[in-house]
Amino acid sequence: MAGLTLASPSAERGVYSPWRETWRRFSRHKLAVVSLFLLLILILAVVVGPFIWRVKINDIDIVAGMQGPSLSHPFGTDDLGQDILARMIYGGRISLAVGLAAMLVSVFIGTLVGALAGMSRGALGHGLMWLTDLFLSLPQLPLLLLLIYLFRDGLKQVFGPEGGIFILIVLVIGGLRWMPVARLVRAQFLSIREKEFVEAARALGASPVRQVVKHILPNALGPVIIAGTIDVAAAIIAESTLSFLGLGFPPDTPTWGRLLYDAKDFLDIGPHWALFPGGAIFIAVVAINFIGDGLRDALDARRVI
Amino acid sequence: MSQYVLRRLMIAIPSLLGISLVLFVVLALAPGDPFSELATNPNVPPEVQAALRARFGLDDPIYLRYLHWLNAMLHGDWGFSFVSRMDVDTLILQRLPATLYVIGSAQILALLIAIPVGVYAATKPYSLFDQVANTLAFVGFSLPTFFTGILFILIFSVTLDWLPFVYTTDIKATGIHYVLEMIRQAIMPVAVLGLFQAASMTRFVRSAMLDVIRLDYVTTARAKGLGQAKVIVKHVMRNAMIPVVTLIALQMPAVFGGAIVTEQIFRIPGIGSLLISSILSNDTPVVMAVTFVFACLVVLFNLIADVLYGWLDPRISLR
Amino acid sequence: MAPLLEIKGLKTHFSTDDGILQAVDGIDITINRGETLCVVGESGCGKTVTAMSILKLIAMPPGRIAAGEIIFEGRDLVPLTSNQLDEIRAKEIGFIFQEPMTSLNPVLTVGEQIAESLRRHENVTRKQALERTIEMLKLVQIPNAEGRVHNYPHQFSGGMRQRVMIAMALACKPKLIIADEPTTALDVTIQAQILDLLQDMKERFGMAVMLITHAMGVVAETAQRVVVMYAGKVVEEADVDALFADPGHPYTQGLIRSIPRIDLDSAHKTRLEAIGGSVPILINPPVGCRFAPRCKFAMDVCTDKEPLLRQIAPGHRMACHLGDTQLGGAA
Amino acid sequence: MLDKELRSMIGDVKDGRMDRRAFIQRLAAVGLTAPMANQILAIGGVAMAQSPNPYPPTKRGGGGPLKLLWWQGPTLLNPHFATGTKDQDGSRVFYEPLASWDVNGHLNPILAAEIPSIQNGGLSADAKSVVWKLKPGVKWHDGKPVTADDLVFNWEYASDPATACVSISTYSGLTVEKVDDLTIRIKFNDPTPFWANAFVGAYGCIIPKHLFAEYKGGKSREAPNNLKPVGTGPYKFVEFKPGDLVRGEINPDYHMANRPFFDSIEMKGGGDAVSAARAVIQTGEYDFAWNMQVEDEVLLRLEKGGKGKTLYAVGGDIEFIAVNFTDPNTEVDGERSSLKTKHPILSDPKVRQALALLVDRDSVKKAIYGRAGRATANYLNGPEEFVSKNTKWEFSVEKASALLEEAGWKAGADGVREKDGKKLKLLFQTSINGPRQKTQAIIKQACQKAGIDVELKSVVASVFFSSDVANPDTYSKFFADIEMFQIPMTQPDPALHMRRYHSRNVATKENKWQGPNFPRWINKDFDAAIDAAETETDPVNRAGLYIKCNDLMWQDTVFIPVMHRLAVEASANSLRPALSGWANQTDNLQDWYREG
Repeated sequence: MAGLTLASPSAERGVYSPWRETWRRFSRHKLAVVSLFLLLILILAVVVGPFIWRVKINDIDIVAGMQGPSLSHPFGTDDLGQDILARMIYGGRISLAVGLAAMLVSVFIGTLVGALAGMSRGALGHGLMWLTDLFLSLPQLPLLLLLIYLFRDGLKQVFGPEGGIFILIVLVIGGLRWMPVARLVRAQFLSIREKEFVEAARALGASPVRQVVKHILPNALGPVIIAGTIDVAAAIIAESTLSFLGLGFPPDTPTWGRLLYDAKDFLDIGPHWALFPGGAIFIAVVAINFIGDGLRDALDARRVI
Repeated sequence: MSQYVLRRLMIAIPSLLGISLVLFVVLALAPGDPFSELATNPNVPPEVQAALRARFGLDDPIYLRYLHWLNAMLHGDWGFSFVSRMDVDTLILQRLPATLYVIGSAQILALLIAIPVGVYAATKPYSLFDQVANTLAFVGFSLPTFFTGILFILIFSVTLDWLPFVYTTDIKATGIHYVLEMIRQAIMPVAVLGLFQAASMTRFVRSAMLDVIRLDYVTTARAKGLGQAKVIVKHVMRNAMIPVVTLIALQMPAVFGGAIVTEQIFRIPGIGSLLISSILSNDTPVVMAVTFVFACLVVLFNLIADVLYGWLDPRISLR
Repeated sequence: MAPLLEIKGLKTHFSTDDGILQAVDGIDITINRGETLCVVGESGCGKTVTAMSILKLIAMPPGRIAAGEIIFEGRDLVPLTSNQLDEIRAKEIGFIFQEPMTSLNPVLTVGEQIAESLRRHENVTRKQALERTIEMLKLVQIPNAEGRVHNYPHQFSGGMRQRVMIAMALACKPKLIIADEPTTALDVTIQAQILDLLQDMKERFGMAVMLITHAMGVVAETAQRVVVMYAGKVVEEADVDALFADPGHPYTQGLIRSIPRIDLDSAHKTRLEAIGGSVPILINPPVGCRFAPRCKFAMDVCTDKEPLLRQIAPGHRMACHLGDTQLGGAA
Repeated sequence: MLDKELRSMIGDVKDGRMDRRAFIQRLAAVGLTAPMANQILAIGGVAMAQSPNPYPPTKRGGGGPLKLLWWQGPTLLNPHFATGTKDQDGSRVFYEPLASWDVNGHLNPILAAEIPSIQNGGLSADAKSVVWKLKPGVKWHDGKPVTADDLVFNWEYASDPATACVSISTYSGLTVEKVDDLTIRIKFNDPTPFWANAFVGAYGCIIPKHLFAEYKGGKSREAPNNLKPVGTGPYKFVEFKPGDLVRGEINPDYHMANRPFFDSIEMKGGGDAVSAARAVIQTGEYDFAWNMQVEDEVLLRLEKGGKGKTLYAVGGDIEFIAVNFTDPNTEVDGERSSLKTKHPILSDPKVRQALALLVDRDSVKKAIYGRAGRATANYLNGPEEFVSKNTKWEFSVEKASALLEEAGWKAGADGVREKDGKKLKLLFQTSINGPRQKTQAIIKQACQKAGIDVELKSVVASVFFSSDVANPDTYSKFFADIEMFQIPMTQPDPALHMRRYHSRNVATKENKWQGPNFPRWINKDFDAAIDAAETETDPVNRAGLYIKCNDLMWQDTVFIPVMHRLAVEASANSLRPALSGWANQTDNLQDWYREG
């Protein structure tokens, strides 16, 4: 858009901070706004829920097993008669937390390694890429078995049974998904590093760190955000696949992934048991991805909307 | 170019050695025992389990077992599986066809869906088609494969009874009937896996296309009156596909790794189910062989991806 | 005889979030066969949009041709579909873009990018197309054309690439060449060579050239007739000599005065003259003459009635109330 | 029951005054099972009834393909190396034993001409030697004749420690001599009341000497025929893919008339139990599915509109909760759960009884095992004659809470009981499997109601049952307060099953936690009863001794039995599989047929 003209009659815009500009462009993306709203509702429901819906998560009542949604059990009951809504609320906190935390871990490590590899010209770059290849070929499961076996007791003492496992799962899922992000960031850095405006910054005496933070990283953010949002979905599903294989959280922690896993055999008897957690995962993932889309468009200055 | 490839291969050898060492240590340290089923069987005295562990060298120090494995590997002897006492390479070769057939065709299906949908969605950004394609892509990768797998079985096998859901490698028929039966039994696993992979691929193709479509040389091409289709295919895709091709090359090893969950649900005797059963029964030689081959493929396809990038984009000279 | 290209009342608007941007708001331009017309004006005055609208190269949406006709050899191009327009693109009307660095496809050889329009518009075999391409490259003075035809764009300098663009535009011997600021991205010495080349090509093929520029020096050197544009409208149109000798519109006068002069010794000491302010945003353009806010001779009438193009001398028209006798306005 | 009365009955049967069926009914009334009763008759001089399984088909073959689903596919085909029942099932398709147990506990002769008994001189009165006679004219799949040398070779092959066979204990403590080409004599080192073990059942399958001779001992793994079996079974080997597929085709000159019924057999591996049940009961794609560890509710639902049904066979498998008598949380010279410590909470019998009262067996049966489980208070649930009638179980939170109050555990502020500063908190571990996780949930809730805080832990099966010394999560290390899993009974005899908990077998660091007595329970009376039963030849006393052992366990609440589990299989409606609670699923494969 053209700059200001003294006499130009269009409204006086005033200086606006980049973040208000980002929000203005972000709000252009209708679906992203709706998704942000949806995600907030989900988070709110999961955090505030237990204070409203007082039912305990493991009240076993065999007679009331496998009942569809009813007034007393809005989401129905599972085969042991436990209330699915209460379990969804309790498990939701963990699933969302695992999803987001694992994504942050993988994006943070990935960006760090990618930036270092991208900026370095010599051995460090090769070394980091070797490390990426190594992690890419590490099989997730035995590593998980090993890590659980090595760290579970230590973490349990410090953070309590559930906290310990939570950190372990987040580190493992996050710690094994950063490689694609690292490779993406490195590719971006290799191309942006050559661009004129970075050379200009260098010419102005900007230190490598400043170049990265101020100039290169904001331009490399687009694909990283996309990879990040895909990672949230992958993390929530990875947690459920861990339950599929029986690893991960202790059996009585009803994360969405475990609910789905327990319900998969009863799909034809009580579809409600699988559909609610499946639906919750779907909504969370779709919301996060649309937000990712919106963010990428908002932050990518070149894209005229 | 070949000089570059040679140099990269030379680097690959030490890196693979390093990776194999780390892999071996991880597997050796992981808890568990291939003879666990003997434990609760009163008929078998505990000494037998201990004798078996000793005979297969499970109690030796780790570095010794690694050196032993390495020099056996160099002689082409991949060791034998503790569980089935069968040579590991025959075991893997036995399962390779099923994996390549099912997982390979799923990957191809994913590409056949992702590229046209991604390209078309990019040519009409924010149109109805674009929104629908985007939402379906989200649906695709937000539902875990074990959920969609079982849903498919319930619909197509149980209620409609169109498709068998147990994958068998020995089909009595021959000729065309054999091919038909092979296709019929692979439809569901390929669909489940293919749609999941197509979903994330579509988003990637679409964003790669969007980056290219608004560049100047695309306007030049249109100014030459070449027609929308030719402009898109010859000029836009030719550039946009470079990052996509590299991504495909990087995903190739996953084809070998198989899909643990899909193979479990549809009983496909692929590398994935072999890997998971070996891991859960701590059959180290098999797990080591599979993961090492996987590591070699990762390094190899990294090289292929870089070479492809250099070959497709003339600006990059492979020094 | 009828003009080669006649643009009547062209309006090209862009829908943006803040409203409709009327980049081109009623343009009348005509080009005769074999004539070199220069369209001049500050950046943002809509000259590139006008050029792009002729061949519908603007992205639609968000852009669209709201009104007007573009008559080329008696045929109106506006209602044509993109496919129909393809018959004219490059065959009848060639286009040379401003930014040689980014206007060539990086992954295709230079030869291929020229040959493909030849193959598209003339039924020539691959071999003939290649020969014609090498011939064109020689024509635009690219050394060792036979060898370099297989090179990629990144192996050429800026000037060389612009020569390739020219070869590409002329390949099918179009009747009209639209050159959108062909030399802006190049340094001065190369600029002169490119303009000479264009001139030679024009004489050789007898084609018309619509040269878009913001440099008055380029106008003086190449144009036969000049159209001055400001804020989406044509403010003055005249033969080049008449324009430089007796510029009518205050904006044209300002442009001419801002040319650095080395031939006048008085120029050494004085500061270069510039026109204050900048081009207005065309979301909701001001009523009346759009140059009024920056015009020294602005009168009241200028801000309430829009001046229309009127003949002030044979072949010399201008849109300004200044000296408009009907108004009887004061000086 | 008085020995005298029993002996007179045996006499009546022998003289034909009382028929066999009446004798078995009388004994069953007194608690003696059919298999044991038969052996009594055999020892008592009466030949085992040779009633073969019902088999109406009148000609061999023509039954089309038999398609089986083993969701854990066989991984090797040498019976002597079989690490799990799945491997035995795979081998049994091609190899055969001398005899196998059938559905109602009779010894069903297969390669043997007849079942040894006192009458036909096969059995010695002092139960120290047995003579087996081979059926004449039996040939291996490659045409070579089966001789006594093969039997002797199998004994040498299995008992040689270098071969590291799984069947080593079946052939230890005895010697096998060749009497003539078709007869062998087994000499037991000491009297063995349960003589029908060597050459019988899954562990008794015989491999051909002429193919395995040079691979005895250290080189046993290299034998090519490990993967290409040549046996005497009803089907000949066609193809084997470990963990995925075993294929066989009809053996045209099989040694039993009119058998086998099917032309080919396919055993497909992989997947999970529920989808195997679906493939047999709902879509009918397969004829038989093995080991249906699936919630009964799911099976009931599948059977409604299905093409198949579930079959149950009563054995002796017991799913139980074991109590740790030592303290898993304090380390004494490098060993947790060491004998030198006493469990701070569970060493008080009242607490253990309270815990037993909190196991809601009805809910577990209704929600999970259904028809595949029977609530029981006994650790020993089979064979019949060894099942004690003097134990009972009860589920009552009130009684449990009262007991805990008596034991000094007062209810704390947060609902969890405490005693002199210590919270009543238990770590409950088990292996990873759907039904077990649900059982844990049911028990945890009941405990919460009674003020006990239970933390659940589930361990990957290969880790839980591993004997890897460095691994802390094995059941034998028992680094938890209570643990739950199942111990199968592979023989219709309690000796092996009960011997484990003798105090000399306690799992300690010295024996690398190999000792099978993982609850670390020491009871002198129990030890005495076990030692006596080892050599007791009189079946009635022997039964009484084992019942006493079971009752001692119940009184001391060493185990809280949860479910006496039956073997569950899924079968097509038209298939007639010959199953037995005392044998693996394919032990009587030759008698399978299809009807209608």
